[in-house]
Amino acid sequence: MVEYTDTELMITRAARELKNDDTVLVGVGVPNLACNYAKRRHAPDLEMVYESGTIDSNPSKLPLSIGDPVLVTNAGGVVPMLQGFQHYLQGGHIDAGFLGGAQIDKYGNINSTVIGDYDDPDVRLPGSGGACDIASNTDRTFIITSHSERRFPEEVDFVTSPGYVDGREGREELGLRGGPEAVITDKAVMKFDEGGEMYVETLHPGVTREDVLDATGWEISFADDLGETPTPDAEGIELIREDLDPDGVYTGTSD
Amino acid sequence: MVEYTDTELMITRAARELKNDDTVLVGVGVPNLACNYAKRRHAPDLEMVYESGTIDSNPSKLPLSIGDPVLVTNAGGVVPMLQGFQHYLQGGHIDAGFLGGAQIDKYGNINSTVIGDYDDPDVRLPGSGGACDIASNTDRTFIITSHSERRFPEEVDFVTSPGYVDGREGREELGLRGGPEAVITDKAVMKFDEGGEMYVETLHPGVTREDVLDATGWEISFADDLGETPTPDAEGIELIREDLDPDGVYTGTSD
Amino acid sequence: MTVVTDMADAVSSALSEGDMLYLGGFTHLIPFAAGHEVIRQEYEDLHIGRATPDLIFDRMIAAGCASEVTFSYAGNPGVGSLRAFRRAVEEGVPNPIEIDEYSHFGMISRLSAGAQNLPFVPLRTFVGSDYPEHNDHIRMVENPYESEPEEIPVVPPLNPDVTIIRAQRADENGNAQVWGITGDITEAAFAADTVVLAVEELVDEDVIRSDPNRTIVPGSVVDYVVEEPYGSHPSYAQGYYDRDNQAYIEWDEISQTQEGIEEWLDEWVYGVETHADYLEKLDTGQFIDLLPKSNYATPIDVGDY
Amino acid sequence: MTVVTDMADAVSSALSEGDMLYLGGFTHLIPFAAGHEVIRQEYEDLHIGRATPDLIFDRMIAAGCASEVTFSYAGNPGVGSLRAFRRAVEEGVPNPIEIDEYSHFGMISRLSAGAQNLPFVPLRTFVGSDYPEHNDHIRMVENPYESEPEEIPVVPPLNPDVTIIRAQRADENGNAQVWGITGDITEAAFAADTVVLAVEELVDEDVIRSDPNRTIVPGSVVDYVVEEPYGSHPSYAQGYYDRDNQAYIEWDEISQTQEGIEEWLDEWVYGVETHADYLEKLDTGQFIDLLPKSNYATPIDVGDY
Repeated sequence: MVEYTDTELMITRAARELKNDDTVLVGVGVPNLACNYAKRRHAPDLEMVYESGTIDSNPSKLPLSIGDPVLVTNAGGVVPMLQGFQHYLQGGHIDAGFLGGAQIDKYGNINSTVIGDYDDPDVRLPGSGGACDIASNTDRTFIITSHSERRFPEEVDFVTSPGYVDGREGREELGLRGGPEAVITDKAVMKFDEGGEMYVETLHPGVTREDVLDATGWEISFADDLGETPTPDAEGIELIREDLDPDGVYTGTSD
Repeated sequence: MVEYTDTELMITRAARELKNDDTVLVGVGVPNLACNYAKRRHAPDLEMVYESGTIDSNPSKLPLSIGDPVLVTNAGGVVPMLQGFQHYLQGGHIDAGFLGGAQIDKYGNINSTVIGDYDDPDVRLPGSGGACDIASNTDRTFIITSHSERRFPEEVDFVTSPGYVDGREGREELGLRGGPEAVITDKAVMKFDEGGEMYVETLHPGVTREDVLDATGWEISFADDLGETPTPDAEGIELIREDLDPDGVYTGTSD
Repeated sequence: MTVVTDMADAVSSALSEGDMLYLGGFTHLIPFAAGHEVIRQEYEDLHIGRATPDLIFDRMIAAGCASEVTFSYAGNPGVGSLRAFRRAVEEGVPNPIEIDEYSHFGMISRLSAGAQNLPFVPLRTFVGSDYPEHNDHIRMVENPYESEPEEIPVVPPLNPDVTIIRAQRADENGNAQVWGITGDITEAAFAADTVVLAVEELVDEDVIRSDPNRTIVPGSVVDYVVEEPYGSHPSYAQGYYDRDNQAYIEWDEISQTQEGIEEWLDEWVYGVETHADYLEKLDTGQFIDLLPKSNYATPIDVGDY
Repeated sequence: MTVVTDMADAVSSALSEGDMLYLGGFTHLIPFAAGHEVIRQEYEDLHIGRATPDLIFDRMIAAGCASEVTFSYAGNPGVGSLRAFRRAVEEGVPNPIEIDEYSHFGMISRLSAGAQNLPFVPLRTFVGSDYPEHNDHIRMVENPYESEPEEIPVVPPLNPDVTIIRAQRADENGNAQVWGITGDITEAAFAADTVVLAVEELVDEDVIRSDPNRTIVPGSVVDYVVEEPYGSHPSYAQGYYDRDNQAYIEWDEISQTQEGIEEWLDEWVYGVETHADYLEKLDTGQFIDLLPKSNYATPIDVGDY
């Protein structure tokens, strides 16, 4: 039995969602690790695009931000910001994208703008960045986050990035491309049903239904064939610890 | 008395319209000669932009087309076609532009599209290229052409490039920038009055009012202080013949 | 996936009868060899598009490849008329063609709308001209702000079935680098379903990755890559060879009649199997005359991070 | 006419109280030295804009320079919150600020509309989000074609009174060349009334003209040129120096309180006269650590025509 942290499990599980011929819009932190992990393991041709306009980046070390110079050196291309959003994202060339947020609701709508009232906020968050744009124009989006009731309210305070809005039909009627594909937390992996509502597909080893229900702001349902999330292998753990994040910047703690 | 051809007179007269701090959108042929002439004589800082996207070109020899490699080598910049039109032209950074055409009417509207009916043409011309865009977005446009009744009808068969449309007010109401500033032919120099109608400002040496009236499709009026067009000096002729167009590609014949 | 192949295979694999075919490259890197290959494969019902049709469309039209032409300037640049284009429009010779025309700005805006998946893009041109009257693609949209103008022209996307572009160099994945006039190449590639890229030189991936800002088309939108030196002749490739102006001037003579063009095509297109054979027929002296002296860009340091 | 000067003169000449000031550079070439100069000159009522406010806006806000902020991502990249920005929005400390926010795509689209003199540009974002409800600048326009969607969001132009940008190199006329992430620099420059350009190196005009495709801002839109090496520290200049990540992490600590920031400003901004003095205060070791190994781009031949 290989030992792993929650974050390492989230990285390896998220990496499985990426296919060899995907073009992925990478975020920093855990998504970045997941993408680089996938590229080293099963998806060598994975094309990593960053919202700063670097195309097919091959970072020699872990970038701290989405605009680090290491994403430029040895990249396939670099385009102006406008072209990145217009041609790559809006043009439909991004297969997969990662999103984070302070709140996610049951339709996968994400809030990274504000806790409380927009005009008189309790907590002012950074805002969209490219998130709203990615959520609106990517075939498959993935959310990686820790799992708590605060993070999974029934309704978010502000929709920064639309998920299925009020259901798959709602999203489709609005003319938005794709939609959320999976939510990967430190407790479980969630997918979205035909109506666009989140359900639990697998539980991580040692996590119970009750743990998830307690940490979710609505009565989330579970797959009929509820399974267990596959865990990292020894080779994967070594790759993360020795190579991708040797300083433990992102994997040093489990949140 | 220096001898000169009609074309040489047109080049030197057109060059006078260009100021040292102008950014000019250059056409090929005679306009190109006029711009290069101005740059060598009185406007060393003249910035020459070509619709192919070359910015501040410094051609070492006469380009045959608006997209020759000589316009790139030693240029200040080269931008994609879209950016040239969006940022430079539509963005309002072009002070002066040159236009040609098969027909020009009394409001300076130009036809370079078709003689006869659009759907069943007598003569199909090349079309707009950048002409309609230049005519719509430049502070001052100049027309250089030979002078004949066929070229100066009261109404053009097709408006490719709007001049004052049906008068200065008409143009302004349409929200078009600037407008035609001068028409320079092998007989005279025409400007536009307060209403936006063309009138003769100067006659070339040896040309009479009747010559111009005979070669114009409407009763064109003449300036109260109708003058004579200034002619090239010896230095100017030498510059054209020795340096700018040594093979006489454009200046070899007078039309 | 990007496939490295030859032009005959790229054209026959990518292009179907009835397709809209766009040839990119504004006055630079015009895909002449590709156009000749389309003629050789005897397509008869293509909707062909280029901002500047140039000699290559004159040849394709005279060869009977085209039923419709989308364009913005149909002239022989610096020389005069495109005579075959005119004969087709004026007299229906060798067959009638429909035309769909714009200003240059209108044309590149259509490609841009296509490249970025927008239903339309606004632009300040066409107002006061006769274009909107003759082209239903040009429409007006109201400005929802309290600013001028109250309404503005828009054009819809142009999405070619196939775009053929050229570049100075690319790697085997189709990451393409161009210097000099870049024109409409990026938009034409992103707007198309299928992209054929022909290059002067196929280079190692390291060459491309040493200067990522130079990449104007990413391999992820390229389907076929063809290495074809001098494939733009008589157009040019900045730093590789000059425009063959003599060929443009001679075309004015050759194209005086449909028969004249047919004879030329028999010798230079139908009479050769590949672009390499076409080059064989040129005089060595032409290659030498067209070669520019070298003039390197000042290097930049991207840094090893 | 472009004037070569120092940053103190450029800022005081270009910027008036009440102006909209945009600092260009998306995560790269952030104009830190310019922002510090704005603080030193004690502006109090600026509308400041950046896609990524970054540490420089946190400092300007804490210094009381700003009454309004237009932005799309207000975070300490890779670290966390912008604490001074949050204090201003949440508590009105040191003064309340208005905010005008977009997604990145919305932000760059506003600059693009400004750069190209359009009343609006359409884009496929904001639908299904709560932005339109809180930002009256985001409106809808009907699609005049028989295509999807029936209506589409648009944003209006953003035209800063003053834009400050940085580049790796420029000539004395202000022709600026950038490699690595070019971001919003071109649009921010074209959209503005007045442009201040700061560069790592002022170079001979021949250097620029040897590689015209590399020019992303032409001198004709630049009003002031300032040579200011390391002027982006703690941000970076590709090929010149790396991002000083330690400084970003330390800011998280320094900015815990308004007082903490004020102390920092006293030492590093008010306490020095110029950016050169600021650099003097850094450890030599930092410069060495941030220096990348060289890694030159493969040369290109533009050709001598």
